[in-house]
Amino acid sequence: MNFVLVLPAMIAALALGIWVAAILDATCRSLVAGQGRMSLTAAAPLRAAASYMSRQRLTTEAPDRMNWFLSIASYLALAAIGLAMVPLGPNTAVIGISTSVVLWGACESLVVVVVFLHGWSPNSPLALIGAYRYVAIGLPVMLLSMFVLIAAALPARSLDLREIVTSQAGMWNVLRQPLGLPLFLFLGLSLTLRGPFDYADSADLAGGTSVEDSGADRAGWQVARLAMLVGFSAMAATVFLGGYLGPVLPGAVWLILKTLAVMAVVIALSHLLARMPVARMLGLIWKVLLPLSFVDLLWAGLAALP
Amino acid sequence: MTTLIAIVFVLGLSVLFTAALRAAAGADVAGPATAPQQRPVLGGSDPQTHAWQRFHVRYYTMTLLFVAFEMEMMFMYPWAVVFVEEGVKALAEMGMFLVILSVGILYGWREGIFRWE
Amino acid sequence: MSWISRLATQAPVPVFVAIGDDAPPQTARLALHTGLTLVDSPRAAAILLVAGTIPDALIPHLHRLHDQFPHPRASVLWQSSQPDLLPAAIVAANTVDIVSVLTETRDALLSGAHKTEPDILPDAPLNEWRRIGPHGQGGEGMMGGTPYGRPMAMTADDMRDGLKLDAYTADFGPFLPMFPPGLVLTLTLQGDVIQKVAVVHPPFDVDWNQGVSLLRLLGLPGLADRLLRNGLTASATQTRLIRWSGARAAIPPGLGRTHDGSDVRDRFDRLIADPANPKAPHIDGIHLTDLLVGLEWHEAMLVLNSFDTGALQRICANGGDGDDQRDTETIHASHVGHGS
Amino acid sequence: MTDLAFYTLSALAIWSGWRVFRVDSMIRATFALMVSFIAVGGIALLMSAEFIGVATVFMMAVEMMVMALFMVMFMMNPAGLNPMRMVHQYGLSIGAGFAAFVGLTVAVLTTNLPNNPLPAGRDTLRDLGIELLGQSMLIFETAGVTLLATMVGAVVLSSRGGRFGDTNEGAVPPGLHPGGAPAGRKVETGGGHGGHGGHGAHAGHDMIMEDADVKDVDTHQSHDEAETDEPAAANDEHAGHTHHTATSDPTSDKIAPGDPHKTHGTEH
Repeated sequence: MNFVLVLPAMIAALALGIWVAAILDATCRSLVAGQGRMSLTAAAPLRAAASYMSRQRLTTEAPDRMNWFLSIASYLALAAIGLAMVPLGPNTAVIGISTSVVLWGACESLVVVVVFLHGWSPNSPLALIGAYRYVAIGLPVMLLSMFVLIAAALPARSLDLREIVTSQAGMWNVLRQPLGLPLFLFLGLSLTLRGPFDYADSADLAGGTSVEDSGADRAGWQVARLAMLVGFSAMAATVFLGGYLGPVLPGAVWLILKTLAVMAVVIALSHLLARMPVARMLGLIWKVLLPLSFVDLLWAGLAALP
Repeated sequence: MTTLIAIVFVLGLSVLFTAALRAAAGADVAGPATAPQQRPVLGGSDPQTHAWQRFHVRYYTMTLLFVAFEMEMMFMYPWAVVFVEEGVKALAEMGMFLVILSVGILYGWREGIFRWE
Repeated sequence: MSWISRLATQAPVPVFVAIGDDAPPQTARLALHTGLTLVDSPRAAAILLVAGTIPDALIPHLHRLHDQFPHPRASVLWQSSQPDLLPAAIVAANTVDIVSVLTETRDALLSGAHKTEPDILPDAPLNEWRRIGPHGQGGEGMMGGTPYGRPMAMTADDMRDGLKLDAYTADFGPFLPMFPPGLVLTLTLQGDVIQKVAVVHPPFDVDWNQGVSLLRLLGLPGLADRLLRNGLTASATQTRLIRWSGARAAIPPGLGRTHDGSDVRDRFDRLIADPANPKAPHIDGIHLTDLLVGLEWHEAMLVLNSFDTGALQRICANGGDGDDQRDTETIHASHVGHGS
Repeated sequence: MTDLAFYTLSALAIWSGWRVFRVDSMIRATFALMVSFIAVGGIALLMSAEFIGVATVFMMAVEMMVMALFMVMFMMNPAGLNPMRMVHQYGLSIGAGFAAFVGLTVAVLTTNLPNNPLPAGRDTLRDLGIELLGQSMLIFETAGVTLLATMVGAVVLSSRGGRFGDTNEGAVPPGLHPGGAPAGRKVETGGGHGGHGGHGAHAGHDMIMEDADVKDVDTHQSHDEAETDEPAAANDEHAGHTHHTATSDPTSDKIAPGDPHKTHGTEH
């Protein structure tokens, strides 16, 4: 389809996704908190953003102003690029590249860079600790995602997300490679700085890399985090839940439904799972999760053999 | 080519959006931060030195192992494309490759590099 | 009043709470109010709520905290006996509904009816740096001088892996959300590992729900709110949710062990299972350095928040003055073995 | 259009490469280099090398991240708070730069560059895969072994806590029988550590030296301590268990801050 038509649709979907993600997040938190149904209105995320925007944007004493700005803008851009690679139908994606799985990997690694830069730029101790700690977890978690994405590419015989979706016509990858989606969800938690993998913006650092953000910067960073959640959920829905495939309803509707389902799971996990100290998590990733991703690849390989 | 255009376009939009947020925010309270406002957040205390420092990374050995491992994973992408065609041969070959590299991880594990040193 | 401000008046009020001595007992429960958002950083807040009395020693800290808020900002003193603590603050008695005071203040701020509070401290850097040095940044050479008002950190020994990199020494607290209220520590960090600890100000003896703060530190703010709401009665759902969250497994075993063998995990278990009767850990003769030195930041915060404020006060008293050099050295050595 | 994209990306690559040497902050320098590589990856995309182009971005983002960690860790004034020059030895570097430029230009201009455009729709990635599993299989597996050697080397050089304890506390393997002499190879005394030839009794001491070889700083410091520590070590029957660390040994305080050994170990 036409690039000029798909791009505005994608941007609209991203904006809508951010808004839904904010509402889901607040709902999930109040459910976990046992608050029952909060009087959540549709305008709540907008109001929260306006509340940030109504205040002054502060800087610190000798900040790296350029990287402070670029880290926020690039985080949002990486989320949008991830979403742009998701096929909306056969041969319809804003970014239609034959190696989209590798491009998504490049986005993951750049996320580590921008989160690091976001913590580095303010020249503030708590933000700096958050930045370094995130790198320790963000890097090895990427290995998990590389393994599960390569496993998903095996039956498709291609690194193209469009082919990966087509290869799931018979059976979705979530059933064919049952370890893949859970491992990929860990990556999602890490990319979006949420819950058990929130080593950058955590409560023990009073907000970590975003501790110095105020006003527009804080609004921008939170929007980018939610945008990344949308991009990641769409990616997970495409790789493991068959993307736009589905009976009766049009493909785009199926894709949106599946994206929302993945998003809800990620948000629920982030409120229900505890975060361990970083050293413990580092050991867990290398000693438990990485061998599991080996198993996933082997499983997928044996299943894909004719 | 279209990929590049799309990426540049999305990047440009994101930069514009972030810049627009900054331009729109705090319209009622414009003005640069004063010296007391600029102090880093430490809950009311004031540090003596800058936070930027020769930061003691506690996991640097892990990053070296990671870079080597990640380099190897790059070979797996083309391998994945021809896996089904080549069948058992591809499985055996990559299995061998991965086993060799797992030795590296096991060695690192034994030497305790996945700890916070 | 722009449309952004109009929209912002409908959002929950972002409040940063500075907890003082004798803070009203309802302070902790403000987190449950849907009309408020208790934020972690003054950068995210519009209103500084000072609950209780701030001792004289901490008033400079409160002034520095006050000045870190972005404009438009206001401060509210709640049940305070010091009406001149902050020059432009609104004073609220304990009897009034504090939430409505906060909401009205925020609305007045946004509409311009209440003027934003000016800085208390003079607009001058820590050290004068402008037009000093070869580049006018106040520094000299590679590491010398005070570029942009502060010197740079210098190298020092490290206890874990012996690499001599920069040691960052600073006071932390007393108004940090992850610190027990009132506690000010001078910490020397290498990376995120604590090398040295000295107590500047002990915590206040306020009612402080450590179970809630531990859950927050473990990344479970929703469950923390649930625990806060249920108070001392542990419901079955709550216990089940906390068990499934893996909070217990997330705490490293043996962390923050006292002489009677109780570690953070044990104390957490007791706080969750039977919040009404927390058993006091045996803390005689244990120093804060014993507990914190050699720990990574997150672990150290878990240890600090696993004690009730009374116990922590006594630990701070233990580690106050009788902390001679030899003593710390041996402790360092034992922690090196434990930590690596 | 493609030409325009090519020149823009090339200009970006060159400009950001130049910025690497002009900025004060190690972080900015590192990530300016990353931008340069990303631009090169974009050029590869223009040439239909979709895998190589994207993989370049992927790898370089990760590698520059790791490089940034090390740059900040070991460089003085890592954030460039005091402006400084990234370039040293101007004459030599200008000469080297000029020679490299001339050499590469000559090489490019004189080479008979191949001119066989890729047929449209050709799956280069598949070709690469077939090549890896076919003719280049041995090279591929050798790469695996080489990377293993890299990993082991990196761990040996930088890891401190090993199986047998801390490196700078003289990690020695346990004895073959309880309380016996350490198992494993006995190190010849003397060699590079002048002045230690005659002290055969200090077997444990020499084991320390072996491990200390791993790190420059340890070599120098243990060396110094060994000189000052001689009588104590001689009286100590458990020489193998003495703690010759820079942090716990009180004698290390005797080394003045300006000691060349120390600065040598920490500043680079």
